[in-house]
Formats: sequence, structure tokens, C-alpha cells
Amino acid sequence: SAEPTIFELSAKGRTAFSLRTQEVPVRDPKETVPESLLREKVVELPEVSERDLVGHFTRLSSRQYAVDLGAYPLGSCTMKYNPKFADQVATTSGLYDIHPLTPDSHAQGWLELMATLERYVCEITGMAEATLQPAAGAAGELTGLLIMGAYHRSYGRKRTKVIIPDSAHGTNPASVTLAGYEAVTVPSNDRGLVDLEHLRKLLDDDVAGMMLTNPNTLGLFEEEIHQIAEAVHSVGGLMYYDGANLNAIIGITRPGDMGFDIVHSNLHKTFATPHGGGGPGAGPVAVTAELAPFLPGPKPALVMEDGIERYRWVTPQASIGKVHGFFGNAVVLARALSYMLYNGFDGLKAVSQYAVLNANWLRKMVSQRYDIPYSQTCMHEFVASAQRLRKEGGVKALDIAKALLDNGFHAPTVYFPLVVDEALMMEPTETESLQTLIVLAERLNALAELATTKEGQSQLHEAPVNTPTRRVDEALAARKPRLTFDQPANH
Amino acid sequence: SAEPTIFELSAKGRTAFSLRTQEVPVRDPKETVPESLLREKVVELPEVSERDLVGHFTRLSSRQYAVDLGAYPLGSCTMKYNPKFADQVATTSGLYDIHPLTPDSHAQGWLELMATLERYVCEITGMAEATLQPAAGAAGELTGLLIMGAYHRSYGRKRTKVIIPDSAHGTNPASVTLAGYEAVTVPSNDRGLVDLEHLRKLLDDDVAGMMLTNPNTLGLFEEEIHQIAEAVHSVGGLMYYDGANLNAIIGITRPGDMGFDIVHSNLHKTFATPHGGGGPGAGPVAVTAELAPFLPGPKPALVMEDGIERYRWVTPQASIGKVHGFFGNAVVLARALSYMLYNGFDGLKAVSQYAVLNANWLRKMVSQRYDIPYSQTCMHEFVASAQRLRKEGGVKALDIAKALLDNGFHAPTVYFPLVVDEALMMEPTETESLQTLIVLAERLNALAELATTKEGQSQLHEAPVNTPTRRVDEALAARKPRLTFDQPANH
Amino acid sequence: MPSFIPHSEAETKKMLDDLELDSLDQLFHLIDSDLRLKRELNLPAGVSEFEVLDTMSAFAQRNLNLSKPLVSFAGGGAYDHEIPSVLKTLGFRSEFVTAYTPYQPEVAQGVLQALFEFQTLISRVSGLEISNASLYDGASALVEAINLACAATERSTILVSDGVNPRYVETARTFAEGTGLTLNRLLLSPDLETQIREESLPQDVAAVVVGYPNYFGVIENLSLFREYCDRIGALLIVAYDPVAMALLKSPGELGADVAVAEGQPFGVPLSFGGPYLGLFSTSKRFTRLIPGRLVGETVDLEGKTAYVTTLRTREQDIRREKATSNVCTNQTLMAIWATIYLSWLGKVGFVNTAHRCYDNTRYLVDKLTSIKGVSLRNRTYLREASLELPVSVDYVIEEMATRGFLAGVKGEIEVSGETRELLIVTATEKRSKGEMDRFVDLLTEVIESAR
Amino acid sequence: MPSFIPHSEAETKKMLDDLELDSLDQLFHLIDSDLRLKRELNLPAGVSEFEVLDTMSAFAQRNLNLSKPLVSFAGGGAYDHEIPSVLKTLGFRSEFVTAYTPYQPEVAQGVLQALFEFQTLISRVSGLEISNASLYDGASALVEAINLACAATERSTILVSDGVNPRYVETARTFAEGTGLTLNRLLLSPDLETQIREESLPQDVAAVVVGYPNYFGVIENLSLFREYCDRIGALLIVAYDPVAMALLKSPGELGADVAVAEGQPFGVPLSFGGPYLGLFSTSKRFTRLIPGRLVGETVDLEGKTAYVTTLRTREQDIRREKATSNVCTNQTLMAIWATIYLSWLGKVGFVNTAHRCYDNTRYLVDKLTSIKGVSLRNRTYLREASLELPVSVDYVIEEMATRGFLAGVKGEIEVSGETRELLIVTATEKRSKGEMDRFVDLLTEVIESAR
Repeated sequence: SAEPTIFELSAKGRTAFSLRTQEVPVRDPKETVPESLLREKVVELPEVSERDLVGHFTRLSSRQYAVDLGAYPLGSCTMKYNPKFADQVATTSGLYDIHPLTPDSHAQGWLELMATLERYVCEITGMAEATLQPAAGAAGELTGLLIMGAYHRSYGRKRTKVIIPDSAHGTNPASVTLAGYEAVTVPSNDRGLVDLEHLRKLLDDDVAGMMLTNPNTLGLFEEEIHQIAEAVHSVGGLMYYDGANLNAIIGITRPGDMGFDIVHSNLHKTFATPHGGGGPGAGPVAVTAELAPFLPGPKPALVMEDGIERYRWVTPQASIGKVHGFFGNAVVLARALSYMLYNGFDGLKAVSQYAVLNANWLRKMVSQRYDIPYSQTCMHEFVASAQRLRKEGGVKALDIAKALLDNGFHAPTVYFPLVVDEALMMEPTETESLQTLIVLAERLNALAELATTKEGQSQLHEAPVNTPTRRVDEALAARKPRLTFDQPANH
Repeated sequence: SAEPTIFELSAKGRTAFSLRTQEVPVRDPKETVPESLLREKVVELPEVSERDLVGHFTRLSSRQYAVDLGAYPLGSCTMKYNPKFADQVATTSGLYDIHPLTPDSHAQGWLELMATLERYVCEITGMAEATLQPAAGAAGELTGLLIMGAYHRSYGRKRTKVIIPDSAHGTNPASVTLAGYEAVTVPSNDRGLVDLEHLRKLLDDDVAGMMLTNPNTLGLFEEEIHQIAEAVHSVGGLMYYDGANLNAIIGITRPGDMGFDIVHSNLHKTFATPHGGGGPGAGPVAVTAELAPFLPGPKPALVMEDGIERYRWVTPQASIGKVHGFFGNAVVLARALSYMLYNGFDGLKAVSQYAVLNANWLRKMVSQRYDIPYSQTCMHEFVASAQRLRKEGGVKALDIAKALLDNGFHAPTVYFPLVVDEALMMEPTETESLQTLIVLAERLNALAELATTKEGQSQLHEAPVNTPTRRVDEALAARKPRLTFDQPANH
Repeated sequence: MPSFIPHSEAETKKMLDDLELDSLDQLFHLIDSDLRLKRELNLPAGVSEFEVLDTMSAFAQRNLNLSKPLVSFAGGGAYDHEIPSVLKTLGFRSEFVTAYTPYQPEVAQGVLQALFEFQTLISRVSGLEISNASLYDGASALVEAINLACAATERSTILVSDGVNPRYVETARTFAEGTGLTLNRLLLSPDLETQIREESLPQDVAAVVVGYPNYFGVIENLSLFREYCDRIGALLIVAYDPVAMALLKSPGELGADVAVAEGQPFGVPLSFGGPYLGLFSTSKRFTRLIPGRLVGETVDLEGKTAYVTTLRTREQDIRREKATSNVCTNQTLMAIWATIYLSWLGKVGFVNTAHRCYDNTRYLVDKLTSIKGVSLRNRTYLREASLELPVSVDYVIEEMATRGFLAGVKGEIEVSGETRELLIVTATEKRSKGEMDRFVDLLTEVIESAR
Repeated sequence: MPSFIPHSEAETKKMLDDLELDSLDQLFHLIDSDLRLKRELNLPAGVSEFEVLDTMSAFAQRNLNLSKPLVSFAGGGAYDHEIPSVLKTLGFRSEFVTAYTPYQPEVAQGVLQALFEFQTLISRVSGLEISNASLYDGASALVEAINLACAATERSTILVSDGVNPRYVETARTFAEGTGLTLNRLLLSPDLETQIREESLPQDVAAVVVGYPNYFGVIENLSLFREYCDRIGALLIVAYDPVAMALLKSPGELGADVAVAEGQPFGVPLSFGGPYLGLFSTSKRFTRLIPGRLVGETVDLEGKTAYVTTLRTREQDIRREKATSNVCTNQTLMAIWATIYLSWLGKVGFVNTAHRCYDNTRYLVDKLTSIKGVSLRNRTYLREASLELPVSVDYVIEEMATRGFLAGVKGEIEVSGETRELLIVTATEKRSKGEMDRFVDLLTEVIESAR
């Protein structure tokens, strides 16, 4: 049953907070604040007991699906298991309780931790230097594009365009615009890969660079990546690697070796920091040696002072400046480093091997019932299409997704990438067991089967039925937005 | 949907554990263990991944109701809100990670903590000295009865019987038997209280003492407690106070002042340490000065050594001996102390005042639809009867209880105490808000209303329907017990 | 080898067999062998979780002083407030922690409703009609506010007070570089208030950005800026301290068009600077320009109240290069924490906590200014104040750190072209009188011995 | 005043009005005024949760050495094993923590199924058919085993080896006093093995109790005791070390009738001795005598698998004075923790962990016995061993504690009527080589300086 809002649970005079015993004199703010700026009416925060507070949020949590409850094959999101030791790391005194403006002399542990993570990120991506400041993948993209711009400016070049493939994540074009460029789209070819010939036609002296995910959002490896990079470099452009799909290739191949110049990685995907309902993440950006002077600062650097090595905050010589209020999502960084340490070089490589194994196996198991638009071996994810189901019985990708919710699974990503009709984008990740994949494949196939009957079709249109809510009216929400409890209800 | 057992999730070769890097030589156990005693076949523990382990127990937790999810008016169990700061206490380094055989010189914090709690328990119960060893209320009862026995033996008396009221908790007679006594039952009078005249008839030189809960399990205060104690004392018997219902009287009246000699308190009830699905609890026993020499040891005592005060483990001179492997459920004790410190003398008194207010208010709100067998003001809980519903429409207390589960509440205690037909024993506790009580009363009354119609009756017999399982076949479970996964399924 | 990969050898073999492959390596046959890494990654080998925790603890230990964090009198956008235990319990519920963006509302009502409550709370705190479901931090919230103002006014010059957190301004400058915006400074008066000398200012201004209270603790008179903005058709962006809002009139009440803040003081640990959360509020007329996610109330097909991310056509995954921002993953978990924190604090606790911060800061400032050579620069302050010291601020901070205290934040202002140092101090409700007294004693010693 | 009571003043008044009362005090009108406490309780006034945590931390701090717990080489029924982080996450799920005894199975399948799994795991570990859903601790499990044996045999004499944990024996003696049972000792040989000299022993014995391995680390030959029990019609009760079961034949395999253990090593923190959990297993023929709770599998009315507490007619709340025990609230949460721990450990981890304990203990014992004057008393051992020292054991423990180590547990044996002291040591899988080497170095110093 629905949970009332915290505002509805509120009752005048009720409290949950506690405050230390007052030891200093109570003073009147009027003594130091102009009376005209003092509030007359207190902010209407809810008034609840601690017991009701705990009840409310515990019940809310029970209305939420999560990785810890079951498989979450949401393509392009790498919803893998999040190790619990990282929760311990996140609550270690000396990490979570340190003020960011602590002098670096007293935060040597934090600086060394960050320097270590920078090194590992560079090794994994094949880059020279990194910044940990970007708080998410999209922030990393923008940072990378600003570095790209600073680089070109340092040569006095004026570049106006950035090329992105039509299968790119929406953040790519959005970041391109925010960085002051025009986004130019290069189409995919019939194998789902960048159309190299078309790309060549787009390349000219206005091109600052190209953003690419590899494997791309269809889960396919861009086999001609070397040629692509060469082509872009040939006009003086830089190659930007969107690390959203890095989980496919750790220890197998590296963006740096493919010819990329700038790489962001999503620590909350590849390195298993939990997604938190939509953040916090972390999107470190690593670059080639040539681009290192442009990185945001400050960065931790090991310096020799009076014969003693210590870490200091240092800002690169041609830095684009800060891209975060402090040093990035530090605690997320600590989680990611602990994941890397646990797995080691051997374990991280296995992560990618098994992520790819799981994706290919699941793909094969559902390929009878669903169209698989591109036939080559996939990487860590694949895109199926419900086009046939829609044409034959009116069942859409969305219906399959919703029905899966009733079956103990989260839905795959739907209607993305845009280049596939009725796309169902599935990323099982390496942490799901064969048994789980068997059940997932069975359920997916059973739903496709269901879609062939009249009764099944209406059942699928109705799905989900066992979830905390039924399908919601998104149109109503957008038409008459009610964005706070204070606004009139729109229904 | 049902969750498979962990054994069914197991797959050969799968692992979750991790072990530090081996640094010392691997040795062969045969070198120090007779080969005939070495196992040939490894124990068949489940083989699961950490991800599946987390999924399994997270899903299991989602099939469990708890205080944090909503009201739990289970009479006699004091299912109040459990403060979350106590979870912090329970995970504080220096408390949870200390070996019990640490020399007392290096465990001064623990000894002082325990000594402080003993003092507070004594102050609250009006007693002179206490032991914290008993791990639960029933263990406290047995401890108290052994002290009773040791006391009588110290005077060379042979006593064989202990008197308990017919409304007593089942642990009382069971403890009496285990302590080597015969349990003699004294009936209740028409006000639900001990029949004083009948009691007087039972008293003789064989009586070691009497066990009593006050307020009793009907939630009623034994108004003649002074006379009862006098009568028992007059034959040389001791008065034992079952502290299960202490939540009604903290700071209002004290067992010691009522004439009790031995008192246990259930820290997991009155002092809000969480019930843990059925433990751990803690059942400290406090006694009068006269009985203090018989208390279990060791106990923390502040002693002067070389001019310095420090805590030492000391065993009382005529101690009955140990009643726990170490010092009791130490971390539970720390939780309870932190609850006492938070509330203070003022807050603890309020606890009882509001527990009693809530019970009386709820009682009044449901008294039209349910029979309330005893009409006087109740204390922290009350007993209603579904007798009328059963007679008029065949709906039993059990049906009401099960239907309440469908309504977002835990059920009250049913069919206890035995002296009330179709008993529904309700203890809302002080932490439930008026709003919650309003809804609870509405639901209870609505169910009683439902019980008057044919359709409603069959609906109630079917309840619950929205719970993780429907009503379970208890008879089958008992007839063909399947107590381990290895035994053949009985269905 | 410890691992979260569940596959037994037999299962791996079976799966490869099903795929008609001989080895895991074959899965990567489409990757040109030139591109394949021919060696192992230069990372350590995997170890047990216990060794990982030891390593991480060793890092942590080097940030502590006698096993404890420095007792902090520093603010500067990150405040050492009490965090209630309920928040630790509820905020780590794995349903919140291990979920992702609520793409499927039917199984995401927990996160969605919490965010709806968050939006409501932040709107009440900021006094503006609508708030988004969080941004990365205070700095990024300011960047997005500037973008909104430029989009709304179709102008590209921003006036930013020197009293705005310098780290936010630095960040804004970085991004302004990309979008080609111009950020002009508004200087401070000697008593740390932002000065507007209209005659010298441009008219083609998208927005004026002011801190409230400002970085130095001064309570800026927002009405002056509102009037100025009205005259030139610019938006007023206010970067506020959320705790101070318990006692001060809200940005909304004083006419802000956009109010941004660092949400860290609302239940988020200091965390060496992140993850924090950016608060972003504005009025309804800018709804379609708001960056990031918005959650709206609606109904499900049975007519029951339900929540869903809404107005998504602003967002990057739908609108791509025309999106209002590129924000995707942001700080949802911290927004949930803030929701829990504010609900725990409640109406009374919000005021009482802010008042205690005030009392403590007053006590601290009064004691510190009784040290010879230490003087208060603020004419007004609430919970943070700027002191002039007779010795170098860096020296004091360093010396006090070795004594277990984070003395404050170094602030710099320009007074007639010359840079002057200040020590900006704050004492939250977490600080005890004993801590403050000891701090003042030690600071007195440090200053005296340095003379 | 901080409080968990939700009532506002207005609500209190409304509720009192509904009850036609003027004050809260009137609720207690049935309590004779002579009985009413006329003063406040002599406890401190209430404080904030933060001050409570400060106070509790101050207690905790006094149990630490340089902010760390002593590095432990002590066992004696409480072992310092690694506890995986998953256990902390799952074991604190509030659905488990804040539930009570599963009286309503429809909403208690989480606890019930976990307990069913626990019973299965403990039966597999002990090698006996059935296990209950936990008792308070190892000591209480032994008490209950003795009660079962006496009920089953209708005898009242128990033979208890001196090799059984002395704290369990002390506890058993306390309760035997109550029930009128006789506990007779079985002495140890000089190499710490339990001796049975049949000629001197009574025949009317309900049970023989042996440790396995015993308190001193010796692996007792259970077959001898089984034979003896068979001859006299007594039950064999084995108090086992659960971790050793990974490598040793189980009590069940070797003929035990009842096997009891302290379950602490299965994922429960040292906790200064509690809460722990008692493990209790026996064969099916004693099902109706088993103490405490049992969970059984059954079906719900839709025929789906479900779990329920069963055979409850043994229990105190049904059978009252005729119950097999008085156990009601026991240690369910710890049983759930053990279930999580054993599932995490798994088949391979159980063996590997026990083997690492063995390797570490061998390494430690070899190094310690190379100290002059230190000798090993055990002929056999697995993960715990007894050493004779050239100096007082108490002295060594005290001195090593000031150096940051818990050196072990003091054991006492009678050799020809004289009491001799031993230091019983163990090194779990948690101990690193560095810790052991440093411990041995310091112990060497302590012994040498004391000579």
C-alpha cells in the first residue's frame, strides 16, 4: 500500500532531533544580523518522531528494487554487485570524517590514496595522467572536452565541431554543446559500427575531436578503431573515450593503445561503487602525456622536501581549472580503489572476461525469440529487439520490460540506442551466476511466447501487476507537473 | 514469491569467502592429530557467490515484518522503537571487539560500564545489588530461583514449592521446575488479580516464594501487592518479580518498594534493545541486600589498590556460581545503558507514563467492538477478547490477528493469558504515535464489523492474503517434522 | 583468488561449450591482436577483503591525529555537523544504495518518493517554488545556475561577487571558458560586503551572483542586488548557506531567481570534499530550463499516488545536444540522506541547531578576539566569521593541526589592490565548550610564540 | 528533553481528555500512594544521542591499547576470527534486528527460513540429525544437554571431564545445584587427555561430557567414551569446537548423542563474551526432549513451501511446568549471523579457514617452544595448544597486555594433586605472520626479564 509523504506524517510539536546540552550562553542573532534579514516564520520542515521517521524510510526502501534484491540487467549501466567491504571503507574514520580543507600535511593518507588511484586508472586505460575531480561520467566528458579545447587553443587552433556516433549516450552530445562545440553525428554501418568512410567525409580542420564508446552502446567492439583514430588524428583532432563500457575490456585492451587521447571511466560502473539510486558516481579523466598539463587541479603529487617525500596539492601548469568544489567524490574514489585492490590485475581481467561471457551466453539463449540486429560476438552487453513482437502482436519493448519486473528482475534498458527499433539493451554483468542467467533467459523467452497469444498480449500490456505501483501516468506528471508537496495535486 | 534455501542456491565450486595471503608454511594436520580422527569428507556447506549470498538474505529480510516497518502491538513483548544510536554503540571498537578473557586491568571500560548499569538497574527496581549475567528473562528467572534456593539453604530450610498466578508467563512454571521446585498455581479473582484469600490458603512452610508480574499479564496492577508480599514473607517465602512488564512503572513505583526481594528485568523490552527475531536479550537480576551474597559471580567491583580506585572482577561470598559462560550478553547491556543515558530519569518516567496512556487510549477505542474482560484502568497493555465475535459469527482471535497482518500491523499476542477466552493482548508501547493508534483502532474495529457478515467471516478465515505466505500448515509441520533441509520433505 | 565472479570452472566450460568456444580469450577475437594487451596490468595481485581493509585503514590512519580527526573550526562550504545514527541506518539501506536512477518507476517508488520529498524540503528551505533532485555539489550548482541565467536572458556576462565561495567561482570560470561566458568580479568592501557601483558595471548582464551569508560570513543585503537586477533585467543568483536559512530570510523571500547551495551540511559527512550534493531551486517560470532530474507526483493506472521522473524532455538522454544540462548520474543517495536528515531535524531542530551554531560561533569569536592582535572583520555574521591575525594564517593552520585542531579556512581579500589574509572560523553545534576553550588556549600560545 | 515519545502536548491532552483524565499521573491511580516513588530516580538527566555516544566511546576507549584492541592469541571458547563485511551489512538489516520471535509465520518467513537453514548447517557441522534454533551460549547448551540426558535416562549423575571448558562446567554446576544433579569429575592425564578408569566410576550415569578438542587443545579420542557410554547406558555429550569440525570427524560420526558448542566463532564478534550462541544437536530419537525453538518446513494453504516454529508442545509457553526447558528469547539474531557466516565461508572456505588456523597455530607454537623454558604439553592439538612457562602465567598475560597483546588463556590442571598453570594459545586465520613474530619477540623479552 502507498506510503504517505513525510509531510503527511508530520504532527505539530513532534520531534526526533537531539542536541548536545547547552554549555555556552544563548545569544540573540539580532546582535550581529540586520533585523530585516532575520526570518519571521520558521521553515516548515516536517515534525515527526524518530520512530515514524525510521518507519517511513524503511517502508520506502521496501518499495524499491535494487541490485541487492536481484539481477538488474540494465544495459550500459553495469549494475554489478557492490562489495560490502567498500561500505566499511566508506565509514572508516580518517576517510569519511576528514575536512577537505585540512592542510595536505595532515591528509597524507588521502593524497596518497588518490595518487594511487590515479596511477591505477592510468594503467588500466593506458594513459599518462589523470584527474579524479569529475563527479560522474557526464562531468568527466565535459572535463575532457574542456581539456580538448585548451589543447587546441594552446596551438592557436580554433575548432568548432566534435563528432559523435549516432549510437552515443545522450550525455555525449549534451556535453559537446556545453563545452561550446557543435555536435556532428556520424552514422553506424550495417554491422553497428562507425561508418569509417562517412567519418572521413566529416573530418576537416574544424573538428576538435571525436567522442566514442568502445565497445559501443550496441555492445559491439569498434574493430576499425585504429583507422578511426588515425583519421581523426590526421586532421589534428583528439580521440575521446567514453568509459561507460570499460567493463568489457579491462586488462584485455586499453583505450590508450587504441589511439584515444582522453578517457573517462565510470567508477560506479566498472569499479563497482554503488549507484545510489542515481549517484554519487565518479568519472575520473585520464589523458596522454601531451594533454597532462591541461588537467584540472589541484592534484596530489609526490614531492621531495628537505629530503623527505611527501604528497602535496599541485596544479598542472596549463590547468583548465577546477571542475569540482573540492577533489571529486572522494569517498567514492576510496570505494573504487578498494575494489581494484581486492580484484588485482588478475581479478580485473577476469571481470571483463566473465562480463563478456555472460552477455554472449544470454544473447544466444534469447536469440530465437528476439531479433538480434547485429550478429557478431558482443562484448559485455547486447541489444535485442522486440520489433517482431510488436509487429506480430502489438507487444512492445516496454511491455516486455514491465513484465520482467513482475518476474523478479529489473528491466533492461529500453529504446536505447536509438539506432535499434524496440531496443532491449541487456547487460548481465559478470556477477550474475549461470543459474540467474538461465532463469532470466527463460523468463524473457516465456514473455516472448506470451506475446504471441491474444490473452498474453493483454496480460503484457497490463504488466506489471505485482510491483509496489502499477504503470504510472507519465503524461499527467509532465502535463501538470507537481514537483513539490506544496503544489496542488494534479489529479 | 518463495525464496529457495541457501542449499538450493549452492553450485559446486562457487565461493564467497576470502582469506589473507598465506605467510606461514602449510602444515599437515596429521602431524599433530591422530589420523583416525581426521575427517574424510568435507562438511557440505553451501557454495554460493557473495552476490547470491547478499541477494538471498536481502530477499529473506524482505519477507519479514519488524518494528522498523510498522507497529507491533504484541502484548507482553514491549516491541518499542529501538534507537539507532545503540547500533553505533554495538559496533564501537573497544566494545564489540574485546575478548572476554582480557585481564580486568585492560577492560576497565567494560567493567565500569557494567557496574554503572548494575547501579541503574538497582535504582530503577529499588534493589541493592544486581547481576547482569542472565542472557534473557527466562534465564533471569532461573537465576533468581537459584538465589532463592541458596538463601533458604543458608538458613537450613528445605522449601519445595513456588507459587505462581494462573496468568503467569509460561517461563515462570518452566523455570520453577528447572530450579527443582513444584509450581503451585494461585487463581485470579474477578478483577483479574491474585486471589489473596486463596493465596493465603496455599502458604505454608514448604513455600520458597512466589513469582509475580506486576502489572500482571492482563496489564493490571496488583493493587494488593503489599498484602501479597506480607503474606508470602510471613511464611519465610521470598517475592520474585518478573520484570517483563516493567515498562509500565519506571520511576512511578519500584518492585523493591512493593516488597519484592528478587527482580529480573528484560532489557530487550523495557530498555529498547532490539529483539533480534527472538534474541539476544538480557535479563539482569537485582536483589535485596540480604540476598546479595548469593548473586552469581564474577561481578565488577570498584576496589582501592595502592591508593588507586579500579574495577576488579569479584565473586560474591556465597555466590550460586556462574549462570553464563562469560558475563552475559555484554553488547546488549551496552545498548541498554545507552538507552538509559539518553532518556535519563525524566525520560524513563515519561516512557512509562506514555506507554500506559497509549494502552488505555487504545483500549477505550476498541472497547465497543471487543469485550474487555476487566474494566479497571490498565497499565502498559490490556487484554481484549474476541469471544463475542466467535460466538456470533465464528471469527476467532486468531482470525483477527491474521487479518491485522494484511492491514500493515503485526498481530497482538493471542490466546494468552490463558485466563481470558479468545484473548487479544495488546501492548502499543509509548513509541507509537496517536496517528498510528487511530489507524490501529480503526482497523481493529473494522475487522470486528467485518466479522458480523457472512462474507466478512469467510474473508477473515482466509486472512492474511497479502503477506509473503498465506496461513501455514502447523499441524503438518508437527506431524512430520522436517527440521533440516536434508530430511525428506514432508509434503 | 578472491573474486565476485560466481562461475565455477565447470560452469565456465559449459557456457563456452554452448557458445562453441574453447576459451574465454576467443570471446575477444574481434579485437585486433595489435590492440590486445600482451602483458598483465601493472597492478598488485588480488587480496582478501581483510587485507584491502587494512590497506585502506592505513591510508585513513595517516589523516588522523592520535587516531582522531582534527577538531574542526573550518567551514568554507564543508561543515562538521552532527550526523544522527538514524541516518547511518537508513542511508545505508541497500535498496537505496544499490539501486540506480529510477527508470522503472513501478519498482523505484522508494527513491522517487524520497526525491519528491527532497525537492519539497529544498524548496521550503530556499523559499523558491521548485527544486531539482540534486546536482554534484555547490560549485556545480552555481555553474548550472549561470547556464540557466544565460539561457533565460540570452546574455553571456555574469557578475560574481568576491564574497562567493572562491572554489565555486574557480569552477564556474573553468566551465565559462568552455561556453564562452564572461565572469566579472564584484569587489568587497573592507568590512567584507559586496559592493555595487552601478556606474562602473555593464548593463548586458545575465545574472549577478552573491553569497548569502557570503564566504566571509557576512550577511549580504540581498535587496540591493534584487533592485539592481531588476533595473538591468538580470537574474539574481544566490549561493546560500543552507543551515543559516533556519534563521535568515530565504533567498526566495528576498527575490532570488535561482538559489544554489552546497547541501553537505544536511547530513552528509565531511568526506574530504565528496560526495556532497548541489542544491538548486528556482521559480516555476524557469521549470523548462532547470538542469538535472525532477520527480513529479502522478497516479498509477489504478489511480493511486505514484512518483516518476518528469519533464524529461529537458534531459540529455532524450534531448541530447539540446538538453538543459548534461547531468545524468548525480547525487541521489546524498539527496536521500538530506531528506532523512531534515526530517530528523524537523521544524524545531532546524532552528535550534542553527541557533546553537550561532551561540557557539559567537562564543568562539568573542574568545578569539580577546587574544591580543586578533580582530573581527565582519560587521555582520551568523555562523561563520573572519578574523585578522597578527601572524600568517597558513602558519596558524599548520601549527594548530599538529595540535589536533583545524583552525579554520584561510580567506583572502583585496583591499586597495593588496591581498590580505583572514582566518575564517565557525563552530557548529557539534563543538563542545571544552573543545573551544582548549582551542583558544592553544591558539593563544601559537600566536604568542610566533611573535 | 530528547525522547522517543512522539506525543506533542496537544496530543497528550486530547488523549487524556478522551479518557476523561486530567493528568498522566491519574493513569496510575490504582497504585497505592504508599507504593509511589516520591522522588525522581537517581539517574542522570537525559542527554542527546551524541553525548550518549561520547560516553559509550569513553568506556570503549578504556578497553583499548593505543586505540586498538589487544591482538589476541586467546581462545578458551571465544575466538578472534575475521568477520566478513557482508555479515555486517546483512546482519544489521533492520527486518532481522527489530523483529521478535516468529509467532506469526505469515510475516516472519525471513527469520524462520534463516533459522531452518541454521538448523541444517549446524546438523551438518555436528554430524547429528537435528539441531535447535540456538541457545544462549556454549555453557547454557551444555546445561541443556545435561538436562536432556537426565530426562532421557532418568538418572542424575553426570561425569564431566576436566578437559571441558571450566566456565561451562561452573555454569552446569550452578544449575545442577537447582535440579539436584551430581556432577563428577573425570581427571586429565599429564598430557591433558581425559582419563577413564572404569573401576572407579559409577554405573548409574546419565551422561559423560567430553571436550573435542578439549579446553587444552587436545583431540580426545571420542571412541573410547562412546564405548564406555554404551556399556553403562549413558549418553555421550560432546562439547566441540565448531571451527575444528572442518578438519576433524564430527561428534555425530564418532557416536555423540548430544553435541553442544559455543557458536561464537561462526561470525559473532568477541563482544566481551556476549551475545554469543549455543549450538545444540542431537539425534532424532530425542526430538521431543530438545530444548528451545525448532523451525520446521511445511506448506501454506496454497501449498507453497513455508516455515514455522514447530513441536512447540515442548516449549514453556504451551507446556508450562512440563516444558523441556524454560528457554524463550534466546539468540536468534546470532543464529542468523552464523547462517550468513557459514554460507559466506562455504564448503571450501570452512576447510581453508580451519587449515589456516592450524598453520598459524603450528607456526606460533613452534616459535614459542623455541623460547627457553617454554614447552608444549599437548600430545595432540589442532588450533589451540597449552604451554608450560618458566614464569607465572598471570604475569605474562598482564605484561603482554601492556604491550598490546592478549597472550592467551590461563589453564589449570591437577597433576598428582597439585595445580599447575598453563598458557593456552591459539592463532586464528586473522593473525598475520608479523603479529606472531612480534608477539614471540616481546614474550621472549618478558620471560627473560622476569627470570
